[in-house]
Amino acid sequence: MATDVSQLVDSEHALVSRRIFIEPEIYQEEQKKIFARCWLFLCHESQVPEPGDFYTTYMGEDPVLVVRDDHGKVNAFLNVCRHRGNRLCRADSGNAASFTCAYHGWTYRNDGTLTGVPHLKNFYYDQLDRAQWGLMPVAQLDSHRGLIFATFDKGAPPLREYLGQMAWYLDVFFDRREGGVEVLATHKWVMPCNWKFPAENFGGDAYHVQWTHLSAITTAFSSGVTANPRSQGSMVSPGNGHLLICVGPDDVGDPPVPAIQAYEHAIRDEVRQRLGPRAGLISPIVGTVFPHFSFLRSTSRTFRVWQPRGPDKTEVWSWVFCDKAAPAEVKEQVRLAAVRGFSPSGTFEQDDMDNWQECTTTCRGVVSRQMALNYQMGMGHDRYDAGLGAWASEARISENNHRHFYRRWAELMTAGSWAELAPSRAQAANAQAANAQAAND
Amino acid sequence: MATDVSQLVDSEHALVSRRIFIEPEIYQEEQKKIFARCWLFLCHESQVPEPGDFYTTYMGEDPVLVVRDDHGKVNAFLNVCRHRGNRLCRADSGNAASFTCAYHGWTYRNDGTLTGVPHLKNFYYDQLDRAQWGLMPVAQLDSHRGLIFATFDKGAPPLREYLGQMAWYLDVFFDRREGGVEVLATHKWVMPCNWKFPAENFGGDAYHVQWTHLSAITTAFSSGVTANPRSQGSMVSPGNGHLLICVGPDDVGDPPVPAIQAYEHAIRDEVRQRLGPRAGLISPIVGTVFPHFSFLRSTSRTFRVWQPRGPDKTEVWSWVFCDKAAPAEVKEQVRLAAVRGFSPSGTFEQDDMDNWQECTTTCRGVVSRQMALNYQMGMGHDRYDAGLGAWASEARISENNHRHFYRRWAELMTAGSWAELAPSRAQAANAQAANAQAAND
Amino acid sequence: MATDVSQLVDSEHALVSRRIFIEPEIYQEEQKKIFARCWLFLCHESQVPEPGDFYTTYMGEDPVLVVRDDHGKVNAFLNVCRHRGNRLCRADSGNAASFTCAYHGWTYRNDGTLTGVPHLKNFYYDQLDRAQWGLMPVAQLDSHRGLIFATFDKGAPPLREYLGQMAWYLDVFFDRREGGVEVLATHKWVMPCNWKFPAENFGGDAYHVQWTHLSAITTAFSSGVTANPRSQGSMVSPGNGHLLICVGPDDVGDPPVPAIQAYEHAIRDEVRQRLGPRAGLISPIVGTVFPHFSFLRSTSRTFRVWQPRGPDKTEVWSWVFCDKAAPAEVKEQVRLAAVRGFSPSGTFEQDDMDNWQECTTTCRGVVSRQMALNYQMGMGHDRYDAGLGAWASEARISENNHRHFYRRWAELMTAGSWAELAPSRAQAANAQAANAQAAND
Amino acid sequence: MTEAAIREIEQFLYREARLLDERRFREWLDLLSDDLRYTMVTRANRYPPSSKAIAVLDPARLPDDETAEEDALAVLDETKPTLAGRVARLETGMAWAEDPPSRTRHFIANIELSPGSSAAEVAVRCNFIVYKSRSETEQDFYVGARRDLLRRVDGTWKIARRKLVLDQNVLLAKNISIFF
Amino acid sequence: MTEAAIREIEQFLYREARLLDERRFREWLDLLSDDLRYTMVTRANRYPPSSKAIAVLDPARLPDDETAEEDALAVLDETKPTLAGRVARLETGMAWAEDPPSRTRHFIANIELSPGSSAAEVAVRCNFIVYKSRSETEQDFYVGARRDLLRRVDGTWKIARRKLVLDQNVLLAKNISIFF
Amino acid sequence: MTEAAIREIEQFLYREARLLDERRFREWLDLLSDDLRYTMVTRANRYPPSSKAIAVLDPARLPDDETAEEDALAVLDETKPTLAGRVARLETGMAWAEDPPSRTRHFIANIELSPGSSAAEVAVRCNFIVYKSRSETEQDFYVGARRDLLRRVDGTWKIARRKLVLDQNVLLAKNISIFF
Ligand code: FES
Ligand code: FES
Ligand code: FES
Ligand SMILES: [Fe+3]
Ligand SMILES: [Fe+3]
Ligand SMILES: [Fe+3]
Repeated sequence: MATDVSQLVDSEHALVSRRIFIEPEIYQEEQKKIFARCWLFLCHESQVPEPGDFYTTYMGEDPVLVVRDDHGKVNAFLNVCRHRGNRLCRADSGNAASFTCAYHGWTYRNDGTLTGVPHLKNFYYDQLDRAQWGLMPVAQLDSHRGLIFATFDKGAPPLREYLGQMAWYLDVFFDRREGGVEVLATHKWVMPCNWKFPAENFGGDAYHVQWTHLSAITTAFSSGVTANPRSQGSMVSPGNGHLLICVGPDDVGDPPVPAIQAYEHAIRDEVRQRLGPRAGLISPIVGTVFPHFSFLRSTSRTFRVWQPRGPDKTEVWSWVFCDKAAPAEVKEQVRLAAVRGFSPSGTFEQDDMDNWQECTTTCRGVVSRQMALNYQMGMGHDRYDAGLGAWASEARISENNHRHFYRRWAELMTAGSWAELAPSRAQAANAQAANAQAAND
Repeated sequence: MATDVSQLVDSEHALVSRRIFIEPEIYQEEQKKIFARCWLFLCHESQVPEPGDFYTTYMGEDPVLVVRDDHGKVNAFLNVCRHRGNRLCRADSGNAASFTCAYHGWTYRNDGTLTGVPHLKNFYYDQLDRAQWGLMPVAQLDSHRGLIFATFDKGAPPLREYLGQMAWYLDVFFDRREGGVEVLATHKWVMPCNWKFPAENFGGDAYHVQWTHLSAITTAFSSGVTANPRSQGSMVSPGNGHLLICVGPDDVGDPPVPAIQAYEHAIRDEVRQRLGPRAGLISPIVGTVFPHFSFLRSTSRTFRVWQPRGPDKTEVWSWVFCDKAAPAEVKEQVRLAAVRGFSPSGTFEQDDMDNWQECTTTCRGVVSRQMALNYQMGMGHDRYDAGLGAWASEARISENNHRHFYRRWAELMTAGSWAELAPSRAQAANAQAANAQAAND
Repeated sequence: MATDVSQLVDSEHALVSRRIFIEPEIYQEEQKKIFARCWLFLCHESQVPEPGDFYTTYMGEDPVLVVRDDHGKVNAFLNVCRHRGNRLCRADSGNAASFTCAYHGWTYRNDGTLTGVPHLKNFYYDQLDRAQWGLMPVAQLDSHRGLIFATFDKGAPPLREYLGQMAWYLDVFFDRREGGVEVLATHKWVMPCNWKFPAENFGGDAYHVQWTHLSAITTAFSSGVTANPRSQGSMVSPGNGHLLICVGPDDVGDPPVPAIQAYEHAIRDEVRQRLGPRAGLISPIVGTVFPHFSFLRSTSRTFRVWQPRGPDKTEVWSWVFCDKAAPAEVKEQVRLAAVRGFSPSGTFEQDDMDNWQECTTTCRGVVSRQMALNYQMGMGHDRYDAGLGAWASEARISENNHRHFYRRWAELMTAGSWAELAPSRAQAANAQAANAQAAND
Repeated sequence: MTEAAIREIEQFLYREARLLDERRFREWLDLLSDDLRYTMVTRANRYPPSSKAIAVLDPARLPDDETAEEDALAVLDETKPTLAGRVARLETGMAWAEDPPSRTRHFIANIELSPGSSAAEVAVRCNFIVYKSRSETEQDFYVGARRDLLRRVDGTWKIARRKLVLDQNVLLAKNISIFF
Repeated sequence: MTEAAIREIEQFLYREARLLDERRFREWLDLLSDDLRYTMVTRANRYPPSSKAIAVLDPARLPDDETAEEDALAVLDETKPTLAGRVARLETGMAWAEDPPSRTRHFIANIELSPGSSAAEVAVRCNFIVYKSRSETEQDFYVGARRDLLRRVDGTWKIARRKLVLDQNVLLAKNISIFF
Repeated sequence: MTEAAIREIEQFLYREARLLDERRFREWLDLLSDDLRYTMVTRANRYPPSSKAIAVLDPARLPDDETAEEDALAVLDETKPTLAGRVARLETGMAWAEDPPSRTRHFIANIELSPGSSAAEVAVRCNFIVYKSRSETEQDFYVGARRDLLRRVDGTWKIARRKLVLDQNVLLAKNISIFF
């Protein structure tokens, strides 16, 4: 690619070129440098609980088959037959001992092994080494609190290292009660926008709530916690591009549904206990694991992947989740709050989508495209907070998370490999230590 | 861009490469070298007559908001919020004191000033200089006879210089009576063709009328003046790529509607008087201001912009106009003549669109694309006419205007800036003087 | 093009990069190096039997008009007006003495001569040399057994040399009885796949029949000869990228319709006699003339062109054919067998299309795209067979034809001209002689 | 309105639609009353008065409603004679946008009747989808609502007023070369 | 035809359409008469005789009309047994173009009746839109007209002839794996 | 059901559709019964039990049928109060996805009636196409089937249950900001 990506993100002035939201060459480069490299969310373990259970999804634009084998191990493979590249499995989910390709009938066991090749003996003369032609597995697969992630890059750091301090913040959403969470519903739809707009929005845009969503707040679809001037909180970046919007530990961001609020009240102490002292400092309510896995706890409870489909097209794959230990009535209310708040018909979500679309389409103009976007809110007013294990804004609303996101994006887009990134991660660690030191002083 | 544009227009042989009508790289280059540089038509003053009146349109693919401020001054801005690039105003037109962005609520006054930034104090720490983040204005804006034009290029010559001799020709359409014209109706639609085909057609293609439009002429939808072998006229190029189809001063090109023809007869002397002696030499009936603003007086009365939307897609934004001083009945007949003649349902226009589409789609073939188009009609048979202030064809039908159009196109596509173009404009002036001299001899 | 095509086809290991099925740059290069160069099928002589008969089709993405002139000679031209590039003829077929362009009325005789230019005298000053501006003919046109082919490349070898040993194999389909064949029906539709998947499939993929089409075979829509373990045959490559699937001379691959099978039985000896001794060795049932003309004799009788329309889009233009000498009842049954087996609704064809689509779309992923496709079946188990005049697989099912196809594809994509290809053709001839020698030893 | 009336009008409108799809334009013209007005309008994007996207400066500048500006958005505004002229044009063999002809299919749905201003008249609302296919691969859907005024003349229905609302702002089809 | 007849046929056709959308193909086959012929044709682009785009050389070479060449453009030409074969194929679990199955929705509109050749028969015209959705994001609209001959047999209607005209030249869907 | 019943229901549904297209949302709310449940589901891609594409490992893991998982695929699951809340939200002037408003057109087709569980109720099936146009060039088609339960209350019909099946897997529209 001729484009010099390093010029597109001006961290010093918190300006980002609009070219990265529209130009096809940059999008293609993102596929290689971001999506073929980072740990990407696949699905939740509750979606493939039993041997043989499978779930099909995407990593970037690559189709992926997640399947639990006969021995209970979850694997993920390119959902592509090794012979002539046909899509192997065409169902959203199901249960299978094996998958047979519709074209020539090659059969793969649910652990990826190529078990059946018609006429292997008489037409292949037994010269095809089946061991070499099993399904192509992802390079690494791991899970955290039931969230299954994978990466195509053998050189990527382990998942725990990739998540770093983000791990605890995920626990707040996905492991606050024994048993973790389960998936209640699935929503998939197409948005005509660049994937980074929703990713940055969920990661740090508490600012838009007071205006974009004012109609939903005033008509009681949400408690609108971040729009409440009395609320506390901070924009929190635990590193590696991961982001969180947090409110104060005593702010209430739950959906305005009596059954849910009663439930939250009832489990409050148990949860605080389980999450440890940090839960007394901060309450994360929305966030993004870099690059495109976002999750939400206030108003509605969903996690989602912003599947990239071109510079100006994104598929949302969104799942509603709830504590497994919650009573059935609470689960139903959580499902309904999501359908009504954050889904294609969501009274919150629909207005977001309109904005993200227009942020994207206006980039088509060659003059508009030269206009840098402004990410300056709260510059110089964030610091590393050892208690939070993260950089955090002084104010409860800021764009410091956005700045972390695009800095990380630029690092990945310019680095030739994870090894090249390592020094910058080391630097980050040093900076972190230095800041931590300062914070302790 | 690797493409050497200078090879694509062969002025000597009047051949033009078909690549310029289909290749995406050339289209993108046009956006920068033509549309981000030239004076482009925005709207007519009668469309924003009062303070607060606004009109949204495009310059190339850039969305633009034209708005008259509280003090009555018309300004034009990128219709893009400076914060995260959201489209600011989503209505076609209306009246506003201020515009508030739907995303985070930044508010801009109708003079472009950023007046409202929620939480400027507590979250921006008053460190955002609002004066730096007002709406991005066009580089220059000016109007001629109520026609509002703008350019994104500070280096562009002033509008009057850009129009040059074209100014008088515009007067014939838009200022022939006291009060000028007003807009009666608006038509917008999508054509699957390259924008240059309609631009060249309105600028100089009198030749197609006798065949493309024969069906409409024989069924009395038009007087078909240019198809009338007894008519006079000339293809006229006043310079800078501007073009006009003209008939003789006594040829009648008005719509075949009694009320209109009676009106024209009644105002004839008044108009001649106002337009001066040149009106006794020539009668312009259709034309194009380079690059993509066209207007029409015969058969129907419309002016329009060929909004580029990709190499093979154009949006027509067409407006019906009439002398402001005309009686209501005439205005209504003028409106009807346009709906019936030049609109998406126009008995003339629909056949044009079919041809331009097929001129474009056949460029997809790699062999067809190598075939140069023929613009040779009347080569060597045009000259500079001092009385007309323009190059003019000897015959009433010729392709000399097309040749001026593509020569100008090639100049702009190869020049690095307006300053670089200056010499060639100077040369043109010299040539003009020389020709004028010759014409006077 | 920056892409080094020579790296994409690894003949030694029979691996093909998936990039050639999805990347736009490679597709554009194919248009120039394959489609603007090779002999391409236009139509069958029975489709333009009389003077004036015309048929419109495409060579690659170039629109082409095939027309028999007043003297009975078939010509082919770009279906593009030489003036401004309008599509000249917009009907699928018909009969015409001349064609008039809808834009300005230039008229071309059915031999391509530009006969009418309105106002040639008064506006062109008789300076347009009509002889230079007739329709642009193809570089070469020739026919074999009623099949009309053309090439845009003057440097291409003559059709007979291009077909080489393929000529006899075409005879088996199109000239097995006196009078040859005639076209009974036409089917056109859009497939969301790369054109090479159907081309390779018809050329050599006997392997898929036993699985892709098992549903149609078990429900009696076909005799499924290639899926029959008792059948004989071989994958046969007569050179230059042409390919055939053949069964044994006594295998029956006809549609399972009594009237057709009775007819086949009745003409069997006559056909053997006419086709000569090779018909006693082998029975070709499906094939592809490089690059994209395929034909089928078993199950249904159709020939078709895989019209390229982008890397992931192909139009199928398919025609049903039958021996001209066959009785009407047989013709009707042949037509019905094609509608029911190989057409957009074909019980065979619909499953193929689904597979080719998914083979193509999975290439979108940047990781999947790096995965080479496997064409290794029967490597080292094919040889030149002098009796067949072709390379042939030992086994009745193999992927040796695919390997020949992509080797040829790579040769053409890397060669600068046909002259550059000549040595490789010479080498092929030498190899052929050597192999023939070996075969005779 | 009675069942029978709805059914009668419905069948009249279906037959009318079929005449158009079968390109029997002269027979179609016979169904139009001599004083017909036949219009089609597109639709504007305007902020409603309630919108907080803008602060209105001069409320007097707000249009009363969308229909107040209908003439300014009409893409068809015809009489029986001008429609007859369009049919005549199609018959010349030189109406290139329809040569070869396009293929249309008219869908008339959600038919509702209300009384007209006289006993001989009936007002009919319906929704329409008109599919147009042309050349090799072009297709368009024209979608909207229609209000007709039908009048009984000499025992048969005639169309006295037809107003079509096309539910688009920028018309997505390249032209309107057909009838509705 | 009477009101009641139209309503009866309409309800029959709606139910039939629903059987297809619910993939109750065996029940659908029961609605077909044993002598059914069931065809679908696409449409050619031809210059009409009036066209000035060409000068015809040999008028004898002009097709009488588009329908004269129907067989040459048929994309479906079925009998009850071949339709039953298609259903059987779908039931094998190996009809890949329908595995997982597509989602269809049949719209039957503009129904008009005319008498058949016997008292037991009725000819029915309608227009159709069939929407097909498949896999994650594929969708197609099949649009056209249909002429049915219905026959009353033992007190129930059977479909004796169905002729579908699909208003496209190049079929824009990748296949026809469904019923109409 | 009788002719008259079908016609009555049909006209009720057409009028209801028109209220939506005319954005008369408050009048529309009046047509809903207080105990309304109103849902829309999308559709899953699943291998049927007959499929040979996979060998099932654990048959107990097969869903009974697609509808068994309806809640998990609902994109609308409303009551009268939540619908009223949505209408109130649209009235705030800050519902950006509908400001300026979109243009809708509802097509109600293939209406079939069956008795409800009481004499005052009737179950109604229909197919729908809802066309949505917005801003300059956006358009979407929402296509599917609908099952309503209508109840006669004080001489007028009220909608007591509405279940919409949208025939898509990945919803191709960017949102559902309208009513069905
Ligand atoms: S492509 Fe899968 S078996 Fe051949
Ligand atoms: S994008 Fe306009 S206020 Fe943020
Ligand atoms: S383009 Fe054909 S005559 Fe001008
Ligand atoms: Fe939001
Ligand atoms: Fe014209
Ligand atoms: Fe096949």
